Amino acid sequence: MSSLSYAAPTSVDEAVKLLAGASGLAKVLSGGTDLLVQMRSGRLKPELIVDTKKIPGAMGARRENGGWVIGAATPGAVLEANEELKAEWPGVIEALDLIGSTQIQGRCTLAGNLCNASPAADSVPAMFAAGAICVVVGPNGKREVPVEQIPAGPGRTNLAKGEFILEIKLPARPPRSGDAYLRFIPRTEMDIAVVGCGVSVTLNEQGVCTAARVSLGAVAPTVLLVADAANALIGHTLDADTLAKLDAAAQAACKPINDKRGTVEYRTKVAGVLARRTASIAFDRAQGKSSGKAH
Amino acid sequence: MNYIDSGLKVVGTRPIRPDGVDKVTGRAVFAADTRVAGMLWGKILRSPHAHARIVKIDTSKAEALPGVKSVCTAADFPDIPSEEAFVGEGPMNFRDLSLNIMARGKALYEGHAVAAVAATTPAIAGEALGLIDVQYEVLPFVIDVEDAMKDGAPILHDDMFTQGADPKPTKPSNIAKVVKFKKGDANAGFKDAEVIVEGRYTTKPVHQGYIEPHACLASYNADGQVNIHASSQGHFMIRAYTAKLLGIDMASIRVNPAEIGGGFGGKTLIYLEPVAVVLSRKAGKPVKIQMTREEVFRGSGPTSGAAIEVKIGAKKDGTIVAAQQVLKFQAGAFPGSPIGPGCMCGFALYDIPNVDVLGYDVVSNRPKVAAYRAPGAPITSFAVESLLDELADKLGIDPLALREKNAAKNDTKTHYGPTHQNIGFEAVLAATRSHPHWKTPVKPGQGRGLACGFWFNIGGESTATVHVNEDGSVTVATGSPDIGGSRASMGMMVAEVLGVDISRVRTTVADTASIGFTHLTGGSRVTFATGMAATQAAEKVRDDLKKRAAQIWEIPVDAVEWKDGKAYPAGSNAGAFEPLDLEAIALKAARTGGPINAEVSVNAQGAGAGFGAHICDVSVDKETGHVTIERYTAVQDVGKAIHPSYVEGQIQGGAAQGIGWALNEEYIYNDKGQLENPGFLDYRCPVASDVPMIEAVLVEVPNPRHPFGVRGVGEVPIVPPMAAIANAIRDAAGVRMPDLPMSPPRLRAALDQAG
Amino acid sequence: MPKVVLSSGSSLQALTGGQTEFEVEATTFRRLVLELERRFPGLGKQVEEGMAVAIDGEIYQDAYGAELRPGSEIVLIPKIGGG
Amino acid sequence: MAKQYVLTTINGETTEFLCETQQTMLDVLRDVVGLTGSKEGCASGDCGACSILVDGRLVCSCLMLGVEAEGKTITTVEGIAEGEKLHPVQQKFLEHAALQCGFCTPGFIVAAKALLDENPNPTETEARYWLAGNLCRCTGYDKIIRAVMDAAAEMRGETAR
Repeated sequence: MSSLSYAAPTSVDEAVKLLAGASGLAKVLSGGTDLLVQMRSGRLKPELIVDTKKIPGAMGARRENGGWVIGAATPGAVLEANEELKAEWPGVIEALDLIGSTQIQGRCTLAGNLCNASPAADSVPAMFAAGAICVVVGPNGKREVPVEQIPAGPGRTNLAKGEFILEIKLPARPPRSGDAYLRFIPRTEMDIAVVGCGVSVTLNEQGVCTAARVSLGAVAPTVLLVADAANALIGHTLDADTLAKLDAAAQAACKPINDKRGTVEYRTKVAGVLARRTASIAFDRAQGKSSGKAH
Repeated sequence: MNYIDSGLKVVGTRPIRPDGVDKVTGRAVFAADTRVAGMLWGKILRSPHAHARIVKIDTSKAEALPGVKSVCTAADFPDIPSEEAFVGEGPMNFRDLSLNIMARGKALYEGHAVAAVAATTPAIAGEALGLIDVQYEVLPFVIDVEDAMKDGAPILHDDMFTQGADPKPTKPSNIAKVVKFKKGDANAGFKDAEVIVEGRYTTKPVHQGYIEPHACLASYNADGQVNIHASSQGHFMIRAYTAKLLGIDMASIRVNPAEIGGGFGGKTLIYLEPVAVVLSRKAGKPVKIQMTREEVFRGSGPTSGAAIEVKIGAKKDGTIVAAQQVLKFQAGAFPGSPIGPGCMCGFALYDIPNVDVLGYDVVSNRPKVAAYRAPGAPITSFAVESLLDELADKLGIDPLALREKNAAKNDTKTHYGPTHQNIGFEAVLAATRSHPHWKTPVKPGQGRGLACGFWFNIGGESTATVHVNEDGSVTVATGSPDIGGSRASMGMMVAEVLGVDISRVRTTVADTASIGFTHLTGGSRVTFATGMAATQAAEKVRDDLKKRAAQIWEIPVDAVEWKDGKAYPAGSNAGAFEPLDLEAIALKAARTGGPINAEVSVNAQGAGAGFGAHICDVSVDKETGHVTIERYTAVQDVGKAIHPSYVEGQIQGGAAQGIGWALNEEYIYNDKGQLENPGFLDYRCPVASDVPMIEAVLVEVPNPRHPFGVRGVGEVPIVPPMAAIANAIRDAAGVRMPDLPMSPPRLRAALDQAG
Repeated sequence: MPKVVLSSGSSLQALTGGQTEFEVEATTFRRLVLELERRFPGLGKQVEEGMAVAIDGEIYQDAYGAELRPGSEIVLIPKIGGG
Repeated sequence: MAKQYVLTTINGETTEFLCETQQTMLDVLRDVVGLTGSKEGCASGDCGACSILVDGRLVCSCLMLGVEAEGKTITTVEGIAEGEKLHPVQQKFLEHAALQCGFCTPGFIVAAKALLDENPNPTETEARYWLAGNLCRCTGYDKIIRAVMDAAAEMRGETAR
């Protein structure tokens, strides 16, 4: 019987020592909403589980020089209730809030969603678009990594042995900025995204886009940051021509597979549709117009 | 005695069900909730291959694992000759049932049970499964029904020859049976038709989706007595099938009915009980087996996937003169798809002079098909009701008018033989036409669809007892598992007959040793058949109460009258004595002859057929193909609603299952014939935010063959939804979707094609 | 004489040499089944174990005692289960 | 394999148990502590029949390890009523016949209580999206939503809308 042990360290160092020192497979547990499913189905047989929820800094969200620092073990339901954070980063919080159900929201975390490294993760395209930064701790201390460098492929990350994410930082927002996340699912809840799209933009007074990041989920082995799609927005207002170019750029970036959730052709087309719809919500929000809550 | 239209006091009201508090407080005991001392945990090893010969099974390493107490394979089960006996649900072939519960020589589908272990903890049992070495010779497989019919398709059963084929076949085939139904002359009818419409429709296998996985706890005692605690739609069925498969006397098997967490037909047969009994016998300890959700999807029967061609000919005024159907139903690993009802139900709603229906029952490498709510009817009606929508469109007639013009009435002869009696289809259509939903114009951007449905509803054997307790309260017991509130309706019928308040009547479900045989809960039969037994038992008790009063008052029994729960002296003795209620009579029970109770068994005949019509408004997101159900109304003839809330609940639940079947439910296989979505994440049942309120409209055309006018209600509501939604999509987006499910990728592709 | 109609077509026709309608002298369902077995060996057994019967339009799943009037029309149909 | 000692509070009672690391909170509740009200419908967080409250927050007990219960306050369906006095949600589920087989009911009762604790006046849509994690196959959700809205109205002191 493979034995499985559990530890709930109360300091970063203790956690790192446990993870780095583990002989067999060691996994971090914050929400556990992916980890426990994979353990139950036998896909993952860890020998050590390190619960990060008791590590100072892993829980809660605080402001820091204009941006936000979010503890990696903070459940979605806690962030969803943070009106200030939600007002500033509606896209990121809506993306996290779309994961699973209310029950899942009671546990799931941004870092868990990111490190599970599913190409269809909901919060990850929104974090890519937001330009989030991950505070990674490990045997050689603390380092800050742009979120898009974390996923390496389906189920794989670029974190080294003994490393885990302690916090996720959302940068300060220049005025007239807005972000949004939409996904397509066959039902209205409880599904994994067939396609996901995160858009974050900053506009000038005339409503012309001066900065943009566009990200797509479930259309490639990892979540994609689509430069061409961003370039289609920069320097433009959201007129019909820009929308058409955005749609085309999004479709061109898609390298999806046929699987139980969607076909190549369908995912590609819907990627274009979602890019347009997400961008228009982001533009509205950047101009202070409240835009429909994504369900 | 007949109570139709006789000023009812209890029947028709909405009391709280007797088992309700336990269910909202978590105290109700379902199959997996029981533990006994010394209990072992059983787990089943299932074939990873869709089709494979089992060359050798080596269980030695598993048996050696500390904590493993017993292991079993097909060798531990009697090899039953191909004997077909009808016990319980449908013509169940006991050889097939035994082979389905434990594969012998050949694994016929991915998930097919090949061995089982019992150990002291679930973890040890799980590990032991990994130590069982099964040598397979993987064979080519076939899943799709039409592929399975082709020459050269991999043959599942070398000894199976098509039954009912002309001339008698010489080669084994995957086609188990051919069924034909004829009325009049279809060819002549089509020549007479002024308009002909045709269509090919396909449906995918879908699962009943009950939230409670199958579970049981069995113990085989030293003296050969067997105790089973399990949830099912029929504990008498469990006893009969387990006795048959293991060669044990039914008297030696006692099955205690746990609360059942949903069945919808999927728990009208057994998967685990014989395995648990064998493991218990070999280990000398009770064994509990509990399927995981993945096992439920890989190892238990869905309803058939199907391919249907249908043709309808009509006059310009909408009168249908000819109808033809060819149905191919997937039966899974063993024969037994619902091809019979599938052939019968499609045109049963209409008065058509010339009908020709041909049906095929076809095996393929998928789990053995099990019943699913009006088995076969939703599939055939999806095709017929979709094509009728095309016909109405072609003729420029309103779809409801087309149904009204051709609706079956009393004395309409069906194409499968019987003549409709006491049916309420016209009343349903009238109620539909006058309903606000039908009368309000469709909102801009939305589409509206109409479809109708039929189901026979069955009667059959039931037993009920009524006991008057010493304090005058009443205990009712029946042999019918209560899935949707039938304990409430049983108690209400008894309370009505005895004239007492429902709060003084408690109903329970008795185990197989405590009540007479009762056929399983299915076919929408319980309120009809078991209700009939309970009503007759209450009448016997009422007569006994009058006899006791007569004795107390020393007057002839026919001089006693029963009214509003009391005995009254009547005729010349009127007013001579104070009336006696149950409590007063029960007090004297010992002196007047002993306990007051009655047990009645019936084989209920005259089950009234049920008809329904559903109206559905949808909106379609044309860029993603996503369908939103905006409004849903289900009109149905329910005969007499004993407890209206639970009748409405059956209609709402059946409609929601139909919505899931229409939009997103399907099995997805990989290229090795293995299921890729064996879980509630990717097998997409509707969630609360997917559906609006579902308005259930109860039309009451009493069934005279039941004391309260009851007809079955549980199965009709799942028949209309798929076509109602398909017709609404055509109205909203202009595309006809002939293949289920009408999921977003399929709808978007159809919209792109339509340009 | 009550008239028997085979509606589930071909699978039973094999036993009746292709006949789908014929008359049988019987006053109860029990007597009818015995008569069918006598005249078409195998048919009675098949009806007994796996068929339901519609007598003048009403479906009887398994009633020996059901009476048959001289003008009765009896239709043999597959037994109907439920879900 | 060494079991871990856990001290927690379940339905207001101080409770201690031993469990193996891989046992989920659902396994512990049902097989160790003996509270079988929470049900296993899928063990993958997709059906909600195992819903419980942990420190007042709604979670699936099948997606939480038993060892994580240390020092927490757990509420299961068995703890929703106060003695024999049913919670309004429980009472309304009975009055509205918002259950048929009753297997999903424990999960819905806990989830609905959590909803009304957080949002005393939910719209139908808010209630449906909050409860989307609780699968029901019998009722089609209609009467469940009506029962939840009616309970909300009663708890706000209004008669049913």
